[in-house]
Amino acid sequence: MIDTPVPASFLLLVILVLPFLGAMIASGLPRHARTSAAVLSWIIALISVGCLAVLWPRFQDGEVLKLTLAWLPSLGVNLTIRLDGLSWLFSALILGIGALVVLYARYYMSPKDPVPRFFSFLLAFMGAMQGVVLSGNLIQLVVFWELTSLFSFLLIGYWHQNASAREGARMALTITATGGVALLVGMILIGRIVGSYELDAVIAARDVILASPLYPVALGLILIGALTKSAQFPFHIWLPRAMAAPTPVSAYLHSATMVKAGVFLLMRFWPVFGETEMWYFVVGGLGLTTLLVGAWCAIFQHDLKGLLAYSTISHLGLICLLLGLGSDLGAIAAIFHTINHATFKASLFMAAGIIDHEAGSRDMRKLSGLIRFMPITATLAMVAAAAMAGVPLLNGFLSKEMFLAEALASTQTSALNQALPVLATLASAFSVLYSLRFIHTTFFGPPPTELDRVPHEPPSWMRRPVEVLVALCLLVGVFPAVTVGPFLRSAAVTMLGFDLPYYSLALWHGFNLPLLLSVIAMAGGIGLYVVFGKALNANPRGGPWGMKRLNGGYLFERSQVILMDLSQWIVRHLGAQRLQPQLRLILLTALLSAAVAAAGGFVLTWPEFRVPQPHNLAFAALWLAGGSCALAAAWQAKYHRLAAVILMGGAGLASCLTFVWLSAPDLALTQLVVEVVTTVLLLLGLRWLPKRLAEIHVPESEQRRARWRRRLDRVIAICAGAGAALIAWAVMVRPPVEGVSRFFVERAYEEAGGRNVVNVILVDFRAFDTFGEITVLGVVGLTVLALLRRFRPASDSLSQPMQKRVQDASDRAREGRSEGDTLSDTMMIPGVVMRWLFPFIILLAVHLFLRGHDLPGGGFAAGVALSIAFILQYMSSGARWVEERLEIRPIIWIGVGLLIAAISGAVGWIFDQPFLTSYFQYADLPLLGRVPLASAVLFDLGVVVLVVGATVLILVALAHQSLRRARIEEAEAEAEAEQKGGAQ
Amino acid sequence: MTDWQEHLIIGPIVLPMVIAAAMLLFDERRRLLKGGLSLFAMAAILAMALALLHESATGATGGGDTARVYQLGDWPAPFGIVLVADRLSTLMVALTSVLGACSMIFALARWDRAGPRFHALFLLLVMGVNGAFLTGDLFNLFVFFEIMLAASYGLALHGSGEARIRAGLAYIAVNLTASMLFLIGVSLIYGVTGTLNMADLAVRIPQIAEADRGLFHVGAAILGVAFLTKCAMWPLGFWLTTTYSAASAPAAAVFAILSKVGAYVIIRLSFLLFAADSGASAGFGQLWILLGGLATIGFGTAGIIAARDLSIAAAYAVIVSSGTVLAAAGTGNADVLGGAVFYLVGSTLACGALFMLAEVLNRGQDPGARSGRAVFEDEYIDPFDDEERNEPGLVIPAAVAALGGAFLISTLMIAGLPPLAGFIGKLAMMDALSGLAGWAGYGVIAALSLASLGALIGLTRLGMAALWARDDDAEPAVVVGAAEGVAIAGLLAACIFLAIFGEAGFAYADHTADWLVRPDAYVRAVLGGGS
Amino acid sequence: MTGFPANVPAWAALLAACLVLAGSALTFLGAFGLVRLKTFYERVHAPTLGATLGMFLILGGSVVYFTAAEGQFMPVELLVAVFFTVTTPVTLIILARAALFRDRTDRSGDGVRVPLEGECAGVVRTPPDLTTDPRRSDAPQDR
Amino acid sequence: MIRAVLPHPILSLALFGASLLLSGSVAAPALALALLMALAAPHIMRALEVEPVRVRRPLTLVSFAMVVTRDIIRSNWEVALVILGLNASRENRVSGFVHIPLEMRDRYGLAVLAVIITSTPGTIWVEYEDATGVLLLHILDLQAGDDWADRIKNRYERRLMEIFE
Amino acid sequence: MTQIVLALAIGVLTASGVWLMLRPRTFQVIIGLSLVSYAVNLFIFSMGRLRSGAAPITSKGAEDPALYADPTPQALVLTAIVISFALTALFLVVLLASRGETGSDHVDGQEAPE
Amino acid sequence: MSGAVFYWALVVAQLFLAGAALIGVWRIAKGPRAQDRILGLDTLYQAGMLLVVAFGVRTGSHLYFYAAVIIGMLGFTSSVALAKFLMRGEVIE
Ligand code: NA
Ligand code: NA
Repeated sequence: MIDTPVPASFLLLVILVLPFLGAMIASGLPRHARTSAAVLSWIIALISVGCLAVLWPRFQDGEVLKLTLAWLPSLGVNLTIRLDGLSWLFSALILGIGALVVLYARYYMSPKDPVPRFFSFLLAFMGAMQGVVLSGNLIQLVVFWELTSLFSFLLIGYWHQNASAREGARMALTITATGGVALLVGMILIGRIVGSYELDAVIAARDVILASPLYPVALGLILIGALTKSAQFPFHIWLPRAMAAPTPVSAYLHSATMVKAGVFLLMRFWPVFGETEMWYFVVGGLGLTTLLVGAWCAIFQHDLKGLLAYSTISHLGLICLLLGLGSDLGAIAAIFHTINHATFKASLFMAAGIIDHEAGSRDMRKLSGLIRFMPITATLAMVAAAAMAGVPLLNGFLSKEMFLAEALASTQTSALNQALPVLATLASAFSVLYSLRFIHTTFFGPPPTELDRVPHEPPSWMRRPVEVLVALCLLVGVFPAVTVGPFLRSAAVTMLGFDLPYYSLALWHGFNLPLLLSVIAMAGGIGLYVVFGKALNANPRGGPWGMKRLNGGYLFERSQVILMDLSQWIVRHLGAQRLQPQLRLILLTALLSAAVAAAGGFVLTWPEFRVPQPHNLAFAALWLAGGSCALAAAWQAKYHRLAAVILMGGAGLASCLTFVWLSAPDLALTQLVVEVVTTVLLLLGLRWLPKRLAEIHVPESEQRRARWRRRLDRVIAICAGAGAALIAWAVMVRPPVEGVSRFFVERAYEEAGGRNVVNVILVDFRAFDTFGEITVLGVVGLTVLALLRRFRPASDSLSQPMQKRVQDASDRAREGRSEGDTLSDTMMIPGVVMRWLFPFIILLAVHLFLRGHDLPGGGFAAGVALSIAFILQYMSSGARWVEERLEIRPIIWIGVGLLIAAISGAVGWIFDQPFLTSYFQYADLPLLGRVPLASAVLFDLGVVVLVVGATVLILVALAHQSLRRARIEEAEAEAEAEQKGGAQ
Repeated sequence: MTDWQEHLIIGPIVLPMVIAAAMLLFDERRRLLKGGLSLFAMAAILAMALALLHESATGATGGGDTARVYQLGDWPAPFGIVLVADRLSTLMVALTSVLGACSMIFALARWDRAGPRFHALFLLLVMGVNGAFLTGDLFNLFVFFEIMLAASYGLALHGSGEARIRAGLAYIAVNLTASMLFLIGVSLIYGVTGTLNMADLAVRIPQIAEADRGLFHVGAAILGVAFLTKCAMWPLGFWLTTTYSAASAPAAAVFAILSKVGAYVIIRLSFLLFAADSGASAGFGQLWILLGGLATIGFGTAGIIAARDLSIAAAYAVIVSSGTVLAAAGTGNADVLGGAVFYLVGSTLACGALFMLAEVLNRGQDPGARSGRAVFEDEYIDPFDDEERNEPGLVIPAAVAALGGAFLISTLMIAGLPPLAGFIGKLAMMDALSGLAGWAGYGVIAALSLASLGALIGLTRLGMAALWARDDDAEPAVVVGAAEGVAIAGLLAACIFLAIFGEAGFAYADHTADWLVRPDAYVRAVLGGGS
Repeated sequence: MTGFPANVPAWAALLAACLVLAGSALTFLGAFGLVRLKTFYERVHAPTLGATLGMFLILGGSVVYFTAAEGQFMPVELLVAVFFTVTTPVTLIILARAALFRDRTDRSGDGVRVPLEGECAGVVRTPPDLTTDPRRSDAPQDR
Repeated sequence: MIRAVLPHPILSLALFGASLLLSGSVAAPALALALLMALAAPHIMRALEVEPVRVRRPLTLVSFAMVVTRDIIRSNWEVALVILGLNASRENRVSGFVHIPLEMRDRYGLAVLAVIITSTPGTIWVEYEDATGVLLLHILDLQAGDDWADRIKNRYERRLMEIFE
Repeated sequence: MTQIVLALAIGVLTASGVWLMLRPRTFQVIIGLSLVSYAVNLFIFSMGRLRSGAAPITSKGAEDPALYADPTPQALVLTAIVISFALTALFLVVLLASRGETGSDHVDGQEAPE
Repeated sequence: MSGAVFYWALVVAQLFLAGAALIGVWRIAKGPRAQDRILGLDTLYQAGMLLVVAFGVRTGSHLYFYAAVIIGMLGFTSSVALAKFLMRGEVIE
């Protein structure tokens, strides 16, 4: 191995990158630019071939060219373009056949198709293939490997308006991508064993790999990758379905290139695994099975492309079998057959495509006697088919001879080996049979009757690629050593090293056993066709005899359906759509995880018993009341919503008093005002909830289930309660820990200028929490507003409340009263009181706010108190009345509040201090004396403003719904009246 | 280091808040102004985030071996609240800004008109997310979680409609429950340790009296359940699918980051608090996170396969992504974590893009939706009821092809298939996992592989249904607004960028993981008194 | 915690304690009326004991105690007294009116014959035997 | 002029006192705040279009307050007895509604009356019709011979009318 | 004694609240959430241990932390109160909207299927 | 001695007030009609406020007094809202 000189690196880069570049350019071409896309692709393929040819002289001596571009060096993953004999050969196949396919496709594709896209995909695929064979890094190989799957998916699905194309594409992608993922894991394991993903290192580390316990797994995964790609049994099923692709794609991907990627991979790893037992049994065994199954199935196809597809499967099986044998000569034969298969199969596909194109059908039952209409094509096809059948003077014959020789050579060890010659001959006979059938039914016999048009020869340029390929078949078949010898040798050297075993590339090896088997196979094939030909052509049910159950498409669909059903089952039964089970699960998980955590070291410390102090009895009595409220609320909430609201308020009051009792005056104040607002809020909401209707009918079975659920919920509730109580108790009876609070208490007055430590924490030490908290409030205000703008009440809450309607009606009915009098009479006295309270509540709020820093109070309590003052006005006088007099724009309040808080926080920046740094000072003011001035108070002011805005917004927005309803009703009534008026 | 750089860290939190607050002073008619302000805000946040990211990758904080600490109110940790910009948090902030900026651009095409105060809610959501990533204080984390959730409630319900409200109700109920658990957990931890600062906690945990450790663990477990609910671990995360798939596209897209906040906290806390040297608490809960992560991957994958709709599949993709990160974190291995961090970034962007694509494609399937009005037929009031507006500029030519490409990229990202960033992340994780002893490594590898396949199968099916014609020659008709195209392209460009500069990105992620498993440096940075 | 600080004179402390105790007892008695009295219209009178004299006594105790303790007459309790006195009737007035309305629309109501709208018949008496039917559960229009 | 600065002088006075009480101090800052509030807060009442209270006979107010206090204390005693079942008419105690036509129309006067009646144990203001001026009371213990209309009108309404009208 | 009473209070509030949260009617859920948030507030508060008559309001020169109840949990509770109030309001509005849109006050917007 | 009398008097007073609160709760839970429940709540608030005052006297601290002020001034809001809801079916019209 030598460092690659610059020009060579450049060429390497070109052959990898150019196709992708072309793909990008092609994708940008206009939809109907058929010719320019083809020319572009053609140029790209030719340039690449040229580069490859320039590099050829270097590989005669087994040289390896490498160009490493760093991609993910820390993962050991690089872009290593590595060109050796084997990859040169494959690359040549890819580019060469690619060039021919491009030419062919130019004529094959309809002008109606978006052809540039086709060429774009084709070029991208070509690049991906190049990437696979040029990979010097295992992960890089996987990357391009998956890209080939991807682009083949796009190519198969090119005519996505056909269901078969869609399904074929999906199947191919599913199977080959699955293989790709397996391959990735396999490569990662190899990389783990070897310590490197570089191909050279891996091949050099053969012994290390084989000694590793991971090796069977790694090999298995890699083989899954290889075997899926090269359509080996039982993964072969995707290939026939992929025939829905345009024929150039089939010719290219499904005969010459993509399926050969699997073969290539096997060859790549052959030096490492080639002689292991597992390799032998898996690759050899599956290869043999595929060889036979593919051939057997091919016999029964009526679709030309189907026949070719199964034949391809069979030939790939043959190549795998050769590789699986583990012998050097087998490997050489495999390489040789790879080349040969590519040439004859590509030409056959193209021929089939021509027939399809010009005769309008690929169904062998409809086709007949085409030799009269397209003699040149027929000739070409016949030659290629003969090569496929292994007729002498054609390339297929040579590699088949090598195969038969290998089959005979390894008959010593196992039963498989002993059966090998027989099975090999049988498979050869089958291949003769289907080749013969292909030719005979298509080109011979009476002229076709069931075709829509008269077949004719294609445009000559469309035939050109076929001609080239068929010529190659002939040339190789006649002059193997001259034409293919050097390439084969350099590839074999890559796999086997320089001490190659003797092999002869000659047309004639004398009379020997392989030749005899060959003759038997030939005779057998012809004989079988003579005997069964009619039955095969007629076979009304289609499909291979005895393999009905192995219908690939059916199996795949089944597997997809099963996968779908399984997934749906999982989603349905291991998931939950409804809220209650979700909450149940969360609570259960929390309980269980807490229990598990506790089990690992939860120590209950029992405090020493102390006689309860008498005054605590009152506390106990208080909670007797509070607890009863909670339980009663739980009891009543379903049918007596109002009672539940009241009871909830009771429990809240008990919490407030607890805060008083246990040294938390700020909490008591805040909770109290919040309690009030919450009650009003819930009542505003209650307006829009239905009166409890008659019992919802619940069937018996559901009732039983519901009973069980209730039981479970009761258990969860009790466990949650018990757990919370236990934990709280366990902490409360422990001595306090020395935490951060000491700092707060010690510094509150000296450094933050406030005596109320809780408030100082809120507006200074941890002001950022408060900053966030008011934002939450603001956000909720906005959300509520947004929701209520679109609020659509339920139909049964649409109308005015019963009370209103009855009272208004009675007002209307009674002499001397007008609508609304009941309301105004009722609210007259309360209104006076509530209005006069307004300034006093403002006063209270101002005090709460100002004293907050030193005494219980603070911005939040002040803000809520202030909003209660507004709410009282709304309650006593109605929304319209208030809003005619006070301009309340809560959203602005929210914005201003947030801005004040932010600005007070940003003051710190001026002094290059962090956000929310506060300043305080005792200022001597005239008349007032020493007054503490803390900038945190400004922050608290922001809190007040925001809280007022958000609270009022939430409550008023809800309250306005009634007004809006009333307005809508008025409008509707008006419209109705108008309509009536119009009608009369 | 200049002065303004000192304060840079607070920018991603305060700036969106201030601009959102300023927006409230203008009414909804000042649409252009608000759109412009939003764009400006997102651009500025992005710039700040990138500056922070650059700094933690290279610059002033010593090549990322320490963190920038910002003591709010100038009170020292652990007493005051600190913001900590370390490798992980800055990365997450940068991710948020990219995703947020693209979602905002997407919304500008039309969604910002589907309900009031969209821009303010959106910016406040960004504020909450950034705060949650940057804070170094457990209770402050709660506060930012709440900001984020409160805004997300608003955005989830943005545009109204029955499906959204139904899903929103469950979403709120579940998250309120989780928030209660959060509070219980945090306060219990405070009750046992006396501190709320994360770094200080890390110092105190080894010293917890053995008699108290059980209580501490109970607190940690409850807290963990809260976070795991928010990052949608199975069986706690069923809310996610309904909510995200029902949400309007830009909201859902930006929500892709929300569940990651939970995952972020799990990573942050489990590596900070339960590191190897945290005494009897070392490795606490790790096994459960691992198992939960695996279950989540499995469930999410099944969900993608079973999904009937692209946006549902995208939601399940978010779940899979969460599960993957959790499982990786559950292994406790730095290399796996490095891969997971990289994966997290890519998959979040891709999920965001998928939500946008889902909306565009669903719209395309509905012939009546071309004008963009039929989407809201069920509305009480047409959200776009104001003056007729012209689609801004051009309709992208060959929209279907472009969307197909975009869809392909998203699929590859989410499935973690080559050659994009999703693959790099998975590769890095698998590479590291293959070196782990025990079943965990192979278990996670298997799960990741199956998840890839499941995502591929599921998304391919849905993508084919949406993008490939059905039995007639007509291509499916899709209209993409310019802003929408730009947004999707932006996200996907970021994905491609991540793949091309994978090494730099991965190196960053890997160093981040190394930094995370050495919590002493973090502790020193925070308690040692700033940078 | 079982006494009062030394700076408070004993007489003040004891006076305060007595006032508070008396007020509490009266308040309890008022609440007890909720148990003893049979109809809503009777019960609605009961809490006024606590709202008036009970409250005055307790607040008075507080004034006495804190004036003695702080050496300064600053009866902030006065504020509570005033506001509570003013606000309690507001609730009761609306509540009684609401009850009246409900009993008018749903005659079976509380078993009390309530004067109808516009009916101005001087005195409407409710003899004690016409009290609540204990079997009657919550009215249907309760939410 | 005074109107403009002090639209509600009584309110201002009350606010001043209340503010001092809330401050718990008569130091300069507390006085300043009280003054500020007393001057500023009443303006909101202007916005609410509230008529100022005018008390014509402050002395009557004082005597009236004493009457009310006495009534309340007495009623407390009576109602306590009723609750304990110790009242004179315990066997055939009758409660019921009483209609009383009122002449007073002043809002503030009526409000004070309502508060007094309701605060007095044993009586409650139930319904008042502004159009007719008829008040409906509920009385806990309707003893024979008691003329409630007379009691309300003479003891309270008359004096209130003197004060407010 | 105080500890036991408060622990039981927390337990009863939690149990009642949790029970209601698991009920199918939206209104039950909102009451349940409120009860649980009371419980949580008390729980947070209790984490600072219990002190009576020791409000953390310092007077000059007496800044010994041992004299005062732990102020930190109190500050946390204040924040929690505000946030839970806000979210209760939000939940209420959403449940109203849900009832309006779906016509049902079931938490799932429709009765359980059979 | 006088200390003990003071203490016990206030303990008993608090028990009275707690008892009043308990009765209020009983009335809330029992009903039978909504107006009774609201009355119960009113009683409960009243007892709560007085309990705060009594607690202040017992502990000699005026710090909690604002709680009483707030109940006194604002506590009626919720019961007024409830009562208005009964009367009109709507709190704010
Ligand atoms: Na969606
Ligand atoms: Na009364």
